[in-house]
Amino acid sequence: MSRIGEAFADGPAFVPYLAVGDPDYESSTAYVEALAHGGADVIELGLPFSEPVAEGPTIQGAVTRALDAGMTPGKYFEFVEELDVDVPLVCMTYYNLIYQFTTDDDERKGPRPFVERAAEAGIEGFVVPDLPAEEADPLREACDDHGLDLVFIVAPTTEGERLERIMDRVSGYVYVQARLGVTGARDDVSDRTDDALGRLEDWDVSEQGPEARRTESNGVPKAVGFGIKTGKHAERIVEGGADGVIVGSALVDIVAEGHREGRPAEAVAADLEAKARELKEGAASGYAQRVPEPEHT
Amino acid sequence: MSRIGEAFADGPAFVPYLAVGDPDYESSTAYVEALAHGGADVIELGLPFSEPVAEGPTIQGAVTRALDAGMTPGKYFEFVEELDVDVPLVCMTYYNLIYQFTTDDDERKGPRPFVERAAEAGIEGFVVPDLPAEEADPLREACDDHGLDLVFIVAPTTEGERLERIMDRVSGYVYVQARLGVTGARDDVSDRTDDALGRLEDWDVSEQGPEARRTESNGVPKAVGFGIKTGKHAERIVEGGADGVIVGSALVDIVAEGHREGRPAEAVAADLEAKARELKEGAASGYAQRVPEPEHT
Amino acid sequence: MSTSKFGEYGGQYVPEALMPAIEELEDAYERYVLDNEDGFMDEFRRRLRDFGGRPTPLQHAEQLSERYDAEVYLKREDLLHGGAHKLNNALGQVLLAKYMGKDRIVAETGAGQHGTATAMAAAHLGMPCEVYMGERDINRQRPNVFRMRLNGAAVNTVTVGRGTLKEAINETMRDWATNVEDTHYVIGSVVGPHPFPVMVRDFQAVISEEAREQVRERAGRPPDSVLACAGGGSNTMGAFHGFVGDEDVELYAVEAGGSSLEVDEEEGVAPNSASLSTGDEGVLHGARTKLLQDSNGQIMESHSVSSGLDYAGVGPELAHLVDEERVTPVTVDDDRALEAFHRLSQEEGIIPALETAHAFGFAHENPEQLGDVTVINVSGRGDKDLESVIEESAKRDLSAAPDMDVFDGGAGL
Amino acid sequence: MSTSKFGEYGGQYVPEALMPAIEELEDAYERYVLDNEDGFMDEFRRRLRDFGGRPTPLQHAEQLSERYDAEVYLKREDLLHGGAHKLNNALGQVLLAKYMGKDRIVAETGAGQHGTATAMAAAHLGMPCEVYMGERDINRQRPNVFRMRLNGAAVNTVTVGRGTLKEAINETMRDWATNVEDTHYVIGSVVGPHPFPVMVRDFQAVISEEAREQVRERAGRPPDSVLACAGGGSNTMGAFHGFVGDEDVELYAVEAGGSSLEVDEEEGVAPNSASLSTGDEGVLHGARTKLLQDSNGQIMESHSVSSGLDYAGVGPELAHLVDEERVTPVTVDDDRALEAFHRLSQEEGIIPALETAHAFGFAHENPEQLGDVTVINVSGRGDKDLESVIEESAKRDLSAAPDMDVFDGGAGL
Ligand SMILES: Cc1ncc(COP(=O)(O)O)c(C=O)c1O
Ligand SMILES: Cc1ncc(COP(=O)(O)O)c(C=O)c1O
Repeated sequence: MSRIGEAFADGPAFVPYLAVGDPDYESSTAYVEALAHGGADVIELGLPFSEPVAEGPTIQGAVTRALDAGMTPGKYFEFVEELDVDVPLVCMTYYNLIYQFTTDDDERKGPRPFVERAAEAGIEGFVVPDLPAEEADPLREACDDHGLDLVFIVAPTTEGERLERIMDRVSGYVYVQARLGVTGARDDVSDRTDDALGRLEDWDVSEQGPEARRTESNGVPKAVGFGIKTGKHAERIVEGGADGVIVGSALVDIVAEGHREGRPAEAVAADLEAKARELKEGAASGYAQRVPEPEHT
Repeated sequence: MSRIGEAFADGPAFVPYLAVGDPDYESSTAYVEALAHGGADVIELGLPFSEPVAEGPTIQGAVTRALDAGMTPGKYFEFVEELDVDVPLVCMTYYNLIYQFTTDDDERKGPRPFVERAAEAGIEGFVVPDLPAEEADPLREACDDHGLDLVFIVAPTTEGERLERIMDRVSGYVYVQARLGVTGARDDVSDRTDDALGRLEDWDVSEQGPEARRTESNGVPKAVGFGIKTGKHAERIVEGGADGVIVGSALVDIVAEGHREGRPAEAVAADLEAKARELKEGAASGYAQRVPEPEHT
Repeated sequence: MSTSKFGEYGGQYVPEALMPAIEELEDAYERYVLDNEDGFMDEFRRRLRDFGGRPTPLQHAEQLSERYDAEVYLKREDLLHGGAHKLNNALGQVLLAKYMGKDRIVAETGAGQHGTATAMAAAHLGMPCEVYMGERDINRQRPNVFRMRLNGAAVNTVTVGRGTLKEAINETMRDWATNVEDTHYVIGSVVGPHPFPVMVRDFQAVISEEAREQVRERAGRPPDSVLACAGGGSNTMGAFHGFVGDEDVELYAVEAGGSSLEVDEEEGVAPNSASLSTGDEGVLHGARTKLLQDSNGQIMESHSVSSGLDYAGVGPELAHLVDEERVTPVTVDDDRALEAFHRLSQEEGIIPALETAHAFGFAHENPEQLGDVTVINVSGRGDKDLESVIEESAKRDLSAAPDMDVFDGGAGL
Repeated sequence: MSTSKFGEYGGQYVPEALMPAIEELEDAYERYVLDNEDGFMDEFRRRLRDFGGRPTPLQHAEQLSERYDAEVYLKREDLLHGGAHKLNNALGQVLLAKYMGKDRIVAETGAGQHGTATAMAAAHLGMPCEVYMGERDINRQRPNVFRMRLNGAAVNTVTVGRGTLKEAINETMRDWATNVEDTHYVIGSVVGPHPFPVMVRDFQAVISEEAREQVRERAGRPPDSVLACAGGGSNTMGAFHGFVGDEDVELYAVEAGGSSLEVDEEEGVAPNSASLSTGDEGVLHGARTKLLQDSNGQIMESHSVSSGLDYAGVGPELAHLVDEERVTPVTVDDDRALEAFHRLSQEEGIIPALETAHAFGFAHENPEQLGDVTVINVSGRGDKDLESVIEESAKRDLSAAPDMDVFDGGAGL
């Protein structure tokens, strides 16, 4: 089992997201480290792409700030290398940046040079919102060759054959999209989260379909994201069956507010750490309340 | 021979034009009388129509001022009745006003009520710029019945059959349009005046064609208009063979300027009289210089 | 000679200086248009097809048909090059001017549609062109002013009077009288001295020729009614001409009711353009016809929210057909026209000219008069009217208008 | 299943939430469009004819033919309802959405032509419609904003980035991802994930189907060349598709050269929209294709004086045809496009869209490449561009522009 898989092993995982370089390189380092201190089990590090089609206004803002401050794939990897955290790191970005990346040694377009460099820098997995299962084989293969996980998103609309196709290829965790739409913190928890978890659960227990990764990992954990804002949300979602919670916009909001108000990075970092703690604890409390499920092999 | 015809009998006639009611009823009376004092042989009295398509900006301005001051066909006839001048008066207006005019006694549309009322008021002839020979028979007949003249315009473009058609119907004088276009004072005399006079002369001497009015009046006099501004112009035109000169815009300019500058009506009237004298004298001097023509019966 | 009169209407009431040109035009009309000399009509039809985009479709209007419980067909003159039926006439006349050896074109315009059509035709045929347009209309129809200029035409502003079509016609006649020898006046509607009314009608008759065939094909029968808005009446005559002989087809000429059918004699203003419905016989711009005039015969200032209908006269043939009770004149006021504009835009996806909207206003108010099958002539598209419509709609409380706030405020709007 | 790739271009690079909708669309495309299930294509063609005004003419351009010593034919898509080729696609997709049981339409727009076409089609077919448009484009193409609103569509301003087409597409994808279950995204060009590129091409292919027949009829032979401007490439693919198999016909895709073909990596700006000529393979908006991007893969801000070409990507099929050397990509810069705009307006009486003007700019600069017979696709009319053209022309010293003073000063102008 990968380090990412292990992060889900004992109790629900808290998976925060931040855009790297938002609002600048140094602050961003402090913020990511604060999340680790606050209890992050896995961290999704966004590599900003100019066309973030899957993101709502909050993360679009983060991406713009990071790009304006000069973030590039090269700097991103340096950032990862310099980070002082001990949790598995997932690179979240759009496919064109992966596809375009070349090094002096390797000028072929395609995902390999990027994956190699990411592995070298210490990245352990990927989430690529504009790369559906249908187009993912080259990246999946490169990841396999370097022992990296490739996380896929399962949307509220994902069903049947499509779900199978994804579950065949996913590793690390399944990113369960709690609602339709784009990223962004909400004040409520979507009803569709329960549906999605239900669907995944059915799928998990079913015996049919290719066994590849799934049997090997004994069921890929399910982390729920899109719209989670508070400890209460996290609690409800984990109580509803999630193996982890992914939180992005609620954290980026703190960064954005700090930036807008010109607050010192340490103060913002402290807020982030506190927020992380709230979310982590919410998840734990949800887990505690969970009706024990029959284990499945 | 009509009074209008007689006005051309001894020497060239000076035929001034003013819009009645410009800029108001009383001033207008003074102005017309001033023209008579200045030597007018015939006076064209414009009855303002809202769509003066044959007029340039100067006379359009006069028409607008007169209409704004409340001039109507009814007031026009009162004006004519009250005028204290001893020259024949020609009503110059557009056909719709003639066509629409009705009286309590006579509510039929068509030219008769208008012609009757005009004759009663002391008008002795008509010029109707938008009534070509082709449409003129009803008016011509009404005029005949009341012993009034109907003047037609001959344009630089009028030739051949058209010229005959006009000469067949014209009485009083032929209005020779000196140039193409609309009314308005000019700084030069059009070359086309001579052409037009030449054409008319040919026609005059020719023996062919219907003899109706022409033989009766022993040749209708030719008065030239459109653009005449100075005594010099009048001189050249009469020297060139015209039996009279028609002057409108150059006189209206004096009225307009007086109105613009708020000068007293008497002062303006004095200027008009002086201008009339200049034009009348120009015409006389042109006649004196004229190579004597062979007379025709 | 072609006859110059329709009953007592029509004729040639113009300054003598123009008469020779009008006789020359009469001759050219008879030879080229009536007798297809030198293949004039063939060339005209070919250019109408290739340059103009004819035939225009006859479209079944689904939402309106349902709403009015009648089969409503739209004759889509809005799809003609330039955006209105006006090109049929402008192209015909500019081509005729070329055949006549003229080398300059003048035209008047109200809505700017005839001006743009003439400017386009003149550019297409390589003829210098000047267009007279009233100042008020210039402000109401700016896009058309730009279009004329871009097509290389000079646009001359007419500032006298209220600055609408009537004054523009006066001014164009003055230009023509000055330059008559080398210039042809491309008059914009079935008005003016003979032969303009018949000639313009003949050029526009292609509308009803096509529509008559198309409606038979589509509905399998003749229509019960044909509706067209009437300003000068060119699109009306174009839409009606082919049906005049079909006695069972009701022909509705929809005039601009403006703000009221009452007349202010004192001010010399008729706040409408309903010369067929409320006008009186008289002589204007070369023809005897029905006019908006005061009791003395002075022409009234007309009014309509649509520049293209804003005229105190109407074509003599149309006046005659009304007297003969072959054509029924009706009116639609500014408010109902604006509502019809919005309704057609939203329900059929066709933004009509404000002129055209009057015809739809009548259909909406009188669905029972349409019969089972009706043809409504979409005389033009509304691109030229966008700003006017927004402004005029904002002044009113119209049921059909979209929320106008978005046009004023909002980011970047 | 229809193939989603053109060589290495194409594919389906979209968020998972959209994939089921895309699969559903693929299925609908195959059944309705390819197999004419339920008579979809018959209804589509009928509506294109009656509502849209098809067929559009192929016009022989007399002045240009003489000038370039070649028979120049113009395919007149500017006469299509709405004023551009865009309706072919918009009507097809909105109708398809109806067949699919969707009850809401979203679309992006650059020049506003696709937005207006979609708004018109949606009104015509009774579908609620929202259109996303960049703030900058809203200011460049105001008349089209008004038109969309009048047709009852909501226009949503996109303020991120430079506020042009790229950002509008991003935002529409976000809306679609949110409302995918009841909403169809009517994409405006041959871009996006499969099946959009093939489907949009098939809807637009009517242009070349007609033109191919028409030019044979008119010229008695196939053309030597076909020219079309390329933004996303829908009018290009529409104009080329029927000719791709005719190997002797040269196909020129004319891109916007903007102010320069040089790129400012530092600023992230490519002052042109020449993705075929200067772009690099990458993934954007659902497809692998040629893009304007920096060395890291960030998409550049493109630039063109014409909003409708102002896009950093291009359709994957077109990219493939360029790699195969079947299509020749060429560029025309802002200045030459503006000059061509004025030239066509003045000499042929057709005011083209600024997009379209690029194709004429190429013909003017390279008459020797046209061969003896050429077809130029007039993708749209320029009514939407009047203000931009006046503004942009005033900044430059253009040989072909009319004197612009009249637009500023002068009575009432
Ligand atoms: C679209 C449109 N329809 C109708 C008219 C009215 O003109 P007519 O009655 O002469 O057809 C105009 C005149 O400009 C117009 O532009
Ligand atoms: C008139 C016109 N032509 C061309 C284009 C370019 O689009 P495409 O290349 O997708 O046809 C546009 C886009 O808005 C347009 O409006």
